[in-house]
Amino acid sequence: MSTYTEKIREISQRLLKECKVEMVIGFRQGTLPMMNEPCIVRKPEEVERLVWDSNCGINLANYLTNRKEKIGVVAKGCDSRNIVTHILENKIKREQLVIIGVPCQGMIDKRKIAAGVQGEILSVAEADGEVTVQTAAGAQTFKKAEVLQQNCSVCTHRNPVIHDEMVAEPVAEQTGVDPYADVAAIEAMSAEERWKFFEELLAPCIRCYACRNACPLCYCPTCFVDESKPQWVGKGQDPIDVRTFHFLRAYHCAGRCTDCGACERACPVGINMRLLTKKLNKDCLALYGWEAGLAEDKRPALDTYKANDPENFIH
Amino acid sequence: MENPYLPYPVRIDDIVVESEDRNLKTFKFVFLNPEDEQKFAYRAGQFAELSIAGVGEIPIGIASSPVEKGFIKFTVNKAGVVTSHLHNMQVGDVMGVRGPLGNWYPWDMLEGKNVLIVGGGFAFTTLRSSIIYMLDPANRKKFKNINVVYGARTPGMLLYKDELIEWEKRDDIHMHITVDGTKDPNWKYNVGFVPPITEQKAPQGDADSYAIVCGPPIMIKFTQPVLEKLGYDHDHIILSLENRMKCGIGMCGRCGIGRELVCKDGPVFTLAQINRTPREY
Amino acid sequence: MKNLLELMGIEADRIHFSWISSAESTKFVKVVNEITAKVKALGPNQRFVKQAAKVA
Amino acid sequence: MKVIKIDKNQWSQGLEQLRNAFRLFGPVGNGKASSIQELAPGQAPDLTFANTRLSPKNLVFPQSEVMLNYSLDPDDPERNILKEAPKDYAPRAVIGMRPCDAKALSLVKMNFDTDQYQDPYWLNLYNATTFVGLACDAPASTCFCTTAGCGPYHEEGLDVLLVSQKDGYLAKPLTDKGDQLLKAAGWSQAADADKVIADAKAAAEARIVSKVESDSLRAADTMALYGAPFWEDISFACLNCGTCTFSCPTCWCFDIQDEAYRKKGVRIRNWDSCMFPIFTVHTTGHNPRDTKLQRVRQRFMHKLKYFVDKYDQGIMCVGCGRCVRQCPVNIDIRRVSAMMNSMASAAQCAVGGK
Repeated sequence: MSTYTEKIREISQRLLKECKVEMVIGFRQGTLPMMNEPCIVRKPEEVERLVWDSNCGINLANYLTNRKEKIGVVAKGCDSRNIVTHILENKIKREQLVIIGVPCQGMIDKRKIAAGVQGEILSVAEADGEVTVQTAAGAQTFKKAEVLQQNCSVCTHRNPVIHDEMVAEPVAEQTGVDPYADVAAIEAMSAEERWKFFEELLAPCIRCYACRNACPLCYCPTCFVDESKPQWVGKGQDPIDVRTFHFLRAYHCAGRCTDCGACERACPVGINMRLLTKKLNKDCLALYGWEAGLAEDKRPALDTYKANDPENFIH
Repeated sequence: MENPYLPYPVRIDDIVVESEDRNLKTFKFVFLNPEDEQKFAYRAGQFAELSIAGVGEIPIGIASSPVEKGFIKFTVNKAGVVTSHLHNMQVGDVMGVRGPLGNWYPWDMLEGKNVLIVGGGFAFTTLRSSIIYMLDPANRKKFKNINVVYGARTPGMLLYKDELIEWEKRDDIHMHITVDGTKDPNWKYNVGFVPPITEQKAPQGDADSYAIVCGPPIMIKFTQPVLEKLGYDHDHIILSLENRMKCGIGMCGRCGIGRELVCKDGPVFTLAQINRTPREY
Repeated sequence: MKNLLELMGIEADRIHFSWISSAESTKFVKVVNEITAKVKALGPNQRFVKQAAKVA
Repeated sequence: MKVIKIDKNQWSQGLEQLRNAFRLFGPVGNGKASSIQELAPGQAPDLTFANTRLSPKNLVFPQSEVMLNYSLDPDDPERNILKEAPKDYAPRAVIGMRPCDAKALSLVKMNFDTDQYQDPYWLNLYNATTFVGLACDAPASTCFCTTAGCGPYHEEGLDVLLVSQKDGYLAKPLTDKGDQLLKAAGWSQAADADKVIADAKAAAEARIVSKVESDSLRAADTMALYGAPFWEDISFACLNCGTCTFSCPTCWCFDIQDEAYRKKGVRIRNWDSCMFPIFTVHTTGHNPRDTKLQRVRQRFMHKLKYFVDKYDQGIMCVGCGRCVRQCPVNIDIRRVSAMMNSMASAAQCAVGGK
């Protein structure tokens, strides 16, 4: 992975020196294991800050919304799909961007690692498809494939869909994965069980809105949960209000979500709210053959009408 | 332990439409429990939370004056959820008032001084309270010259018109009423924004003079250099700030500007104090 | 939206969509009767209903 | 008050005895995400945790809490009159919270218990609770309590300090309330353990290696820090979620909301966050802290400067490390404080060198 870092620095330095961009948005080394911090680099001599490894799960498209500058942005597959969505939704212009594409092999799920070791994690290193975790008790090694974020493990768009630069040759896309097995399992439950399932899933929610704010799709100037005229949803911890927030937020992402996993990754209490957005992704694919953010010249499924759109939900 | 979040129940006793656009109404409240009036002892410059069950609360400056007994008055601009609801309420309806809250204009410090009042728009409410207080026969001799510059967009937007006319007639207060513009040929007062009228009409500042300024941010911004030019020191310029508030008692945290809380340490600050504080209002 | 509500545990027979022209009075009566029968069979809805905030 | 020794075999028996006088709360191990919850009869607190994922501030400051209630029934003569909601302030005891979280409550108390106003909801719950702390012998690498005016054996805000031993606990009563709790549990075996505790404390403090640098902040110029050039760099990654503020034991901001349900209604308060844009927005739409930079700056300036100046009790942080561990984008208060502090100390050196 360190070759990725070198290449990102090299490209960024060139872009900044040649004044092709005013800034590069990428990641810098975090202060904790498995955490990198999105950052901005404005000067060629500052590119040494930039890093790349399997802890860059935050979606950088989120940091492009409504910016006016010329920007170089580091983008893995899902980031690039959200950049496409941003362009389609007029949140950024294509000509403002120099997209530094990163073929991605998946991001590490820090919760999986934490669950797999005893005690506090002191450091994490990765090499050759293996992740070595150091704790007070000693070192423990995992196969990277086994500790990927769930969305990465079923991802079929690892390579950037648009890019101006590439830091490496494209990687092989995964085949034969079933991205929607988890959703199908819930669909197979009874209504009663499903209600209960989500009740338990959402019970730890503290309404910090990290999921919403980590999501590149959630850029409304005033989110519906924050509206007071009218007030759509109660602001307290009542379980119905919490559920209403998650349900409507997911719905607002219908046909737009790339399952980048930023929401789940950002959640401080480990809620897999992706089960809601993924249901919509699954339906979009099944009903309209649509996956978000794959092409700049295609309008989103929920943005277009076709005579053959499925209408069997109409009584 | 007293519960500072529990409002006193009040009945709406009178509603007066103040402005031609009908967006400003003055509500007169009477306490349901007469003993609550004693507990609500206030000074000119303070505010209170108007509290409507099922809707919410809104901090509003007290427009009545401590020397007026038996009721309290608030002039409310229709803007958000609570104020819009309040504008639809009727005489006789019951709601709550919580307060008095915040500090007041520094009346002890102002004794024996000249007082210049500069007000704009519907921020004139606590200034009305102040003028009534100073003009009270028991208080008037405590202050030297009183000058008032008060402006609104049009004559129809001026608050408390009957009282303005009465004050105009008096010789112990100098009124300088102005409007941004008017088509009324009979308008006999000033025309122009508050800052230039202040520059023309207000007396010079000195060690014995204080200016109290209350109005929209843009008015405050342009009045400040005028007052400096007239010779008012920054610690002789007294401002009343507004910020979004909820608790009104310095606990919920949102109205903070630096270490000061507008609701509890303010809303009244001197310009000298504000200069040392981030301008987050 | 219907699909997502169903996923969250709202019974399928509670949510119905229809397309009825103002001229189709017979269809309107038929659809309304069918829907009310289905919803009545499910009984009063207890989900996504907030009687009072469940908080401290 | 003498240190009491609690043998292992007296532990659960004493806890059950406490239930006659107290509702018991304690850490409940839920994998690694332990939280402080009410303990069911027979359930013992899980005292093997590092620290709970969320701070126990919700014990005295629930995230959502009914303050007032009222009738909206047109036929009710008392309609529209707001009344105090009934509350249960029966004695409660928390068994095994960390000293940092107790110190945090004593900092927060300065906000809710003032000369002019007392917040009855916070104070009634606080006063109804006996706080039994568990000294911290295995701190996390993100713990920096010792430089945040706190420590693994810090006693401030606690009624009893428990020190874990091989064969049970040493319990150091710190207040009358704590003394009474130990008596109520039937724990009375006095022990001469001052040196044992002092040694354990020194060893635990030595294990805290992480630091927050804040020594120059008290004397620093507020407006210079406010106008510092580093805020864009610090705030860039911020998502403006409320994770840091909601997980922080010393954050207390709240919102007040009315909820009406047909013929009745409640006024409730909910935790709020200075990270949220609507926290400060005026009805006119004007927002004094409209940008992410302003909001992030507010959070750190409040914790590390405004609070320091206002109360002269150090920083509004106890070094629990929750915001460091839980921030989704790794904004680290230690790094921010170091930047603010070094700017402040450089400014002081420049003045001193003249």
